[in-house]
Amino acid sequence: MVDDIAVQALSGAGSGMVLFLVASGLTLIFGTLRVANFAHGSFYMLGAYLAFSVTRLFSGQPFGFWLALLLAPLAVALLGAAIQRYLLRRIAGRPHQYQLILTYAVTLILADTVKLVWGRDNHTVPRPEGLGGAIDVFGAPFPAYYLLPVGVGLAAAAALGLLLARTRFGKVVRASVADGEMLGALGVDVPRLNVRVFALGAWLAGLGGVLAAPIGSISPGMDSAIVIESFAVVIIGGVGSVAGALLGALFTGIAKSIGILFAPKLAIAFVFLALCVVLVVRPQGLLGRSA
Amino acid sequence: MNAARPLAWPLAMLAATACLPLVLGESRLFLTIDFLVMVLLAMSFNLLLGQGGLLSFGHATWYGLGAYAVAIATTRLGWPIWCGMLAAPVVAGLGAWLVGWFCVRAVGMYFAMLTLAFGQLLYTLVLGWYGFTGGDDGLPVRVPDWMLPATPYFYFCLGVVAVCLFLMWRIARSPFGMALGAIRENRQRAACLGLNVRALELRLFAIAGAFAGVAGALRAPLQQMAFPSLLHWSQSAEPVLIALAGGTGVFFGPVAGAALFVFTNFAITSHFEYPLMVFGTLVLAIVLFLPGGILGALATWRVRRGVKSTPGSRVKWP
Amino acid sequence: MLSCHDLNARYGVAHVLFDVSLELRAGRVLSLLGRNGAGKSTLLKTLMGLLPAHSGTVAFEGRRIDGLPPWHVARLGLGYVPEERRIFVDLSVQDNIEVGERAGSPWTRERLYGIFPALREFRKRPAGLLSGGQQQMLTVARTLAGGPAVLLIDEPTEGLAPVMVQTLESVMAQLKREGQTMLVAAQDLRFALSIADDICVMNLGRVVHACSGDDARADAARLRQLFTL
Amino acid sequence: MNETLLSARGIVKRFAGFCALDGVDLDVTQGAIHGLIGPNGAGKSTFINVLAGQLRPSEGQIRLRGDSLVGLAPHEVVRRGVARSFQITSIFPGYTVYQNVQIALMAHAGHCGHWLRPAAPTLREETERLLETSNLLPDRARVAGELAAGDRKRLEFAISLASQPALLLLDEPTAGMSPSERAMVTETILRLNRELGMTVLFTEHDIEMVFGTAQRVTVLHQGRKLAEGAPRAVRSDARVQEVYLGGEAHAELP
Amino acid sequence: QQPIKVGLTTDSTGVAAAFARSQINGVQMAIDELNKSGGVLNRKVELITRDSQLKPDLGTSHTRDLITGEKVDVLIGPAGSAVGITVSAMARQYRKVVMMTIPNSPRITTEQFHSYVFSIVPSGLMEARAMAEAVGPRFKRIAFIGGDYEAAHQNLKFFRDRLAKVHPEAQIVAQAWPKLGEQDYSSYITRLMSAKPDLVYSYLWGADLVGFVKQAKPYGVFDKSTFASLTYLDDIKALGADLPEGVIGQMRAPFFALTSDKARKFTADYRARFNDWPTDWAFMGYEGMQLLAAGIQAAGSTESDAIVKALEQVRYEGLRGTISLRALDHLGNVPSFIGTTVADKETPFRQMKAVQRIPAEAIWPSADEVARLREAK
Ligand SMILES: Nc1ncnc2c1ncn2[C@@H]1O[C@H](COP(=O)(O)OP(=O)(O)OP(=O)(O)O)[C@@H](O)[C@H]1O
Ligand SMILES: Nc1ncnc2c1ncn2[C@@H]1O[C@H](COP(=O)(O)OP(=O)(O)OP(=O)(O)O)[C@@H](O)[C@H]1O
Ligand SMILES: [Mg+2]
Ligand SMILES: [Mg+2]
Repeated sequence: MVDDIAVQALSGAGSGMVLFLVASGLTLIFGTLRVANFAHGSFYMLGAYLAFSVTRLFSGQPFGFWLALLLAPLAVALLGAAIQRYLLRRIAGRPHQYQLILTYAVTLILADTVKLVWGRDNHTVPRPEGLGGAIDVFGAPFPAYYLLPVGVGLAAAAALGLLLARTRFGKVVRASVADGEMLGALGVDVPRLNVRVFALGAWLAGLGGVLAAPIGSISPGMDSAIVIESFAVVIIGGVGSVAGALLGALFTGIAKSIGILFAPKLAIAFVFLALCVVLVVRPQGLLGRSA
Repeated sequence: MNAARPLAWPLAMLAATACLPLVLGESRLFLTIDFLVMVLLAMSFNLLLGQGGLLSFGHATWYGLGAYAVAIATTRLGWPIWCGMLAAPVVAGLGAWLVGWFCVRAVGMYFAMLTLAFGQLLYTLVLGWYGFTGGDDGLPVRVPDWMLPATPYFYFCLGVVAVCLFLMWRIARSPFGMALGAIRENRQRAACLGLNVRALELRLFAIAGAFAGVAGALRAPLQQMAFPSLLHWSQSAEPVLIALAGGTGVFFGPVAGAALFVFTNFAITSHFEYPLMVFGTLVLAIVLFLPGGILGALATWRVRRGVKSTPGSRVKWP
Repeated sequence: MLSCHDLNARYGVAHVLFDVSLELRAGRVLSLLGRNGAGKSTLLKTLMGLLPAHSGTVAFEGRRIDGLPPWHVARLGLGYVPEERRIFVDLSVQDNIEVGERAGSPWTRERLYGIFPALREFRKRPAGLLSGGQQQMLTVARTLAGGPAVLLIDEPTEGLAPVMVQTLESVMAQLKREGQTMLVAAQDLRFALSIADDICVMNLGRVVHACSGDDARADAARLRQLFTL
Repeated sequence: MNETLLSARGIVKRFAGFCALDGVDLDVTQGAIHGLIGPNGAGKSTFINVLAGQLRPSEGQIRLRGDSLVGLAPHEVVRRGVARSFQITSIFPGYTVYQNVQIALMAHAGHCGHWLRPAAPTLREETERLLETSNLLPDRARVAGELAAGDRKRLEFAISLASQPALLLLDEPTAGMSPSERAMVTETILRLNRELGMTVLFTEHDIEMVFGTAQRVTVLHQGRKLAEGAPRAVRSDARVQEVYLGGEAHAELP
Repeated sequence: QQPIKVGLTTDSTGVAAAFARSQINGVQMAIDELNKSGGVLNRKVELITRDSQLKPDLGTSHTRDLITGEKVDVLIGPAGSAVGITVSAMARQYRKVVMMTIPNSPRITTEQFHSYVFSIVPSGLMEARAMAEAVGPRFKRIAFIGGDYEAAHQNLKFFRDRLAKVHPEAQIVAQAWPKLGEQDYSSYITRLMSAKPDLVYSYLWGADLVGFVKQAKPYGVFDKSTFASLTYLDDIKALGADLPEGVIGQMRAPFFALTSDKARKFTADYRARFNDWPTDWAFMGYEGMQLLAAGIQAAGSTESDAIVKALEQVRYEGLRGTISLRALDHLGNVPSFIGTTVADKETPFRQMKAVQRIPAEAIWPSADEVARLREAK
């Protein structure tokens, strides 16, 4: 039983990490630009679809997936930058619900674009060579591939944390959370900063998408499922807190997979249950600051 | 102040709508009923957002509960449909009151996500309780014969929606509505005036939930079924979209939004192979080019021409 | 050095500045006086580009800067200390200053801490937790850190304890001695007079009186009268 | 007249390891105008926040006419007769000046539960009277968020008065005002105190205003009470001069 | 002469989008063939499609508009089951014949049956029994995984009932109910495998099945046990070589196993026209349309009650064999196909060998059962 729990926890951590990558980008955009970016799920989906195209283009080549890992998030980041620059910037001063609606509209458009380009069928991306099999954990098989998202996720968490806490870029980003206009009056090109932050957030979502691609299937509906879960994770962790997103993603991932052992009926709504419990006890999220 | 004046336009619209059965065919009339139901749902949502500054992502929960109240009353309990219709706002309002008790403890996006989460939990419950709710295959609604043809049901809906809208209008202009506006504007200050912020918000949440329940009750006989999808978060996104497209700062804004949503979405899904792309582009255009929504843009335009604006209509992100 | 000509500004439909012209010469301190709602803050915001000029021009060192975004204006050498304390609440005091820093500024962090010892003491604390007066000091320090050629200060002494007012006054006096060009909006007549090379009085969005500091000091009674208009 | 209206005992407020208030005792006498001064960061606003229920004290007891206020929510504190204004002006920016005052009056009169009766005619006379007393009548139709800083402050003051509090807490009521307005606010405070017997506890950095208005002055420093007494005595206190007044400039008597 | 209008409300948006696409293709092919051979009752046939986006309320509006606005003569079914039920309700209200070609909720032909609804899809009940017949006798420890929705729960119930008859010693040793659209199955897989099953039986499809199969591989699901599942062609195609050989698959109309001339011709035509392999949905859409046409032809009019009478009599030589619709519940006597996956050089995806054709008569509900199910509501 204890072994079961350990293995479940480990696989929960694996999927939690993909969720974390997406949620960290979301929390960054949300916390910094105050944009509840609904299109974040679409970025994730695009990352996955682009990974599909790149690996297919180089099918048979061992480096196909790794190339996708490099290129697809960059492409998604560019798209994010364009959306920020040409759409969101135009409505910057308006109540934030409008930004939510705008990104929702982008989601709709991207959803059909994906169907137009890649069709309505499901697709799959093969796992990269060497990571297709299983490794032995506590005497039970564990998919080797999961080590990749876990590793990348932890690295991204550490890098983001350092970036925000230590670098000037990070400090400027946090300053713009408090008062973007004032930051501009201090000589910081805030519009450009916003584009960069948005692109970084989109890049993380794209990365999550690429890493998720070999796990399951790539399908037109994969955007909305992840975006709601990531919003939940962001809120559980506390808006704007990368560490909170990590905690929230791992918490929901692990709790869900262990929960399946004991209360399988609840698994379907586990993220929401966790959200309710956390917010009722701590209305500002696990690591959020109270208003 | 003449109370009739601000209602002149809405009354004229109401009268015009009442004449529609004379000119519209059955199909269009049904579509107009869809529109009326959406108006009620979106208006009840905007009571929360426009008046109280409460952005709920789970508003469809109460809509769905209203529909299920009718379905359960008629199918499971064998009651006549009007009992179900009367029960709907009570059930939805009570549900909203219970859930709201937890939700009003959080603010802003936290509140929004909490409503979404509770909504999804109730959705899961409805989805999973096959024996009682029929699960994802839905629960039939026993509809009396007079409700089936378009015209009588249209007038029934028009009457109910008009009464509800009038009540909402009164609420928005009451001291209660004004207090909620004050909370929306400045929560901390409102508390320091002696307003019990949470209690007032909770009351508004329950009232809005009850109105959404009425909308759900009107919806159920239309498709003769209640479905879990009525409670799903994607259904909750619709009133948000409608209210914002129409203009949250204007009391009747959601009416314009609902017209856009129901009629154009119907047309788009009838004629385009990639409807989401068309609809998304349309929404994008509205957001970019009509700040404040359709009616909001109209109001701004009138201000530009020197007509006085209504104060207190600005909506702040909570 | 910095001048504006026939400047008009509006908030939405409300017309607030009417044909304001003034000139600030290098190395001098201009005190902008005026009662509540006279438009002092609005003028500073318009100069800074935070509020678009409706008509009229703003020029800095011979170059037109109206229409430029605030960050661009700031990089050209205008520093702005706002009326409300708009510190970055989540950042530590030190990080607030760091965000304002720009290469080539004569104001090192040490030098700033020397003037505002309280900031040194709390440099690790999130700035949002400072008291009002501490925050006010931080805003001045943060703007100075960018080494602006012209400093626009909006009511610097508001909400400060007398000791702090004295400190701030001596800082500004020191800045003045070092040749810092400044535009100071103030309601505090005594303070404004003590520091000004030039005086400009605003009322209802218009410049109603302009004179040199010496004239004003000589005829303080007239100024007082204008001021309570 | 000498009865104690509010008594705070041993108030301690700690923020994550930092002690903003460190055992403050304060009595406010019924009918008094009580000034609270101290250097920036002394804990004045924190103290006001604790009294008004915005913050919960880490330790200590607050009694209003003997009833404990500790643990009450802000709206409950107001209902017991303690109103406040904020250091950073806090009004309803989207409402007109008239509506700002009206909602404050309605909140006090308990009308805010009525949800089907029109608000517009409610308490019209009272609203206009209060606008009149605060000199806001000419601005009544303006949207409050568009007022200049000083006018906003005045509006905030009017809002605080709406509940006819037994004890009014004012956090820097005249900051950012021109001398004439400052005089007006001072005058209003004195009149309220004189005519209605309203008790006022206020913080302020304008020395003339403090020593000209207050009947009793308490000086806070680093979260502790440094001095307390009649204005004249406090003003000549050497420690107060050192940490707050700074040098000789302000110490001379008027 | 007025054309005969056929209304198709389907779900081109959402998880069933791919199904809807091939359904439309299949229906359209039938219509084109009919029109080429002179139409029905000498009238052209015209198709009007609508997208209900998998939303029952939108489906209702569209169906209602098709009937009252476009004045269609007959309806052909949607994709999703929930929308199917509302479409059926509209058909009842307006007395229009509707042919279901994708939704297979047993409710459509039992509880919510009315005389205007027809179905040529093996119902959920039939498929569950077919699976029990085919695999039941060979396995003892069976682990079940299905999406957490009613069809899957019903499937397990019906499967169990039949299993008890064909192999009383067999037992369901573990169950897992991931939500529809679940991305991550690892926790469910470890849970299933810890019960040491010799058969893992899934009622997953679409993206869910694809995700499950990919994730199940490293856990040795296909080595340590046999895997049986619904395997729609869409999913077989998506999985490609990721679908192991030796999986027991259940299909509704596998083109590689339908070898009659008619079926081969359909496959060839479809490939030529759409550059794709015809899925189960294309077959059934085609047959559904042909059946409707046959009904109208036999009735000699587009009057609904006449069509109903005619359809109850029609014997249509279809792609899956001869189809007739029994009067009892208007269910077509359509078989279920169960085979084992193998690699095939002809296609980039798996095909199936030894495909068993389980006839409707062996698995559909008896008149008694239907009566009982209708009572149960
Ligand atoms: N955001 C705004 N929207 C509309 N009008 C505004 C806004 N801010 C200020 N005003 C108006 O502009 C005028 C000038 O205001 P401003 O703040 O510039 O005055 P000020 O001289 O700085 O006064 P104070 O000394 O009180 O700060 C005032 O009449 C005020 O009502
Ligand atoms: N929420 C908080 N968390 C941590 N520290 C706080 C918090 N609020 C205030 N402080 C600290 O408590 C001390 C007292 O602050 P307070 O605002 O009460 O000062 P004040 O006397 O009102 O000063 P001023 O005259 O400048 O307004 C300050 O050092 C401040 O940094
Ligand atoms: Mg000002
Ligand atoms: Mg203070």
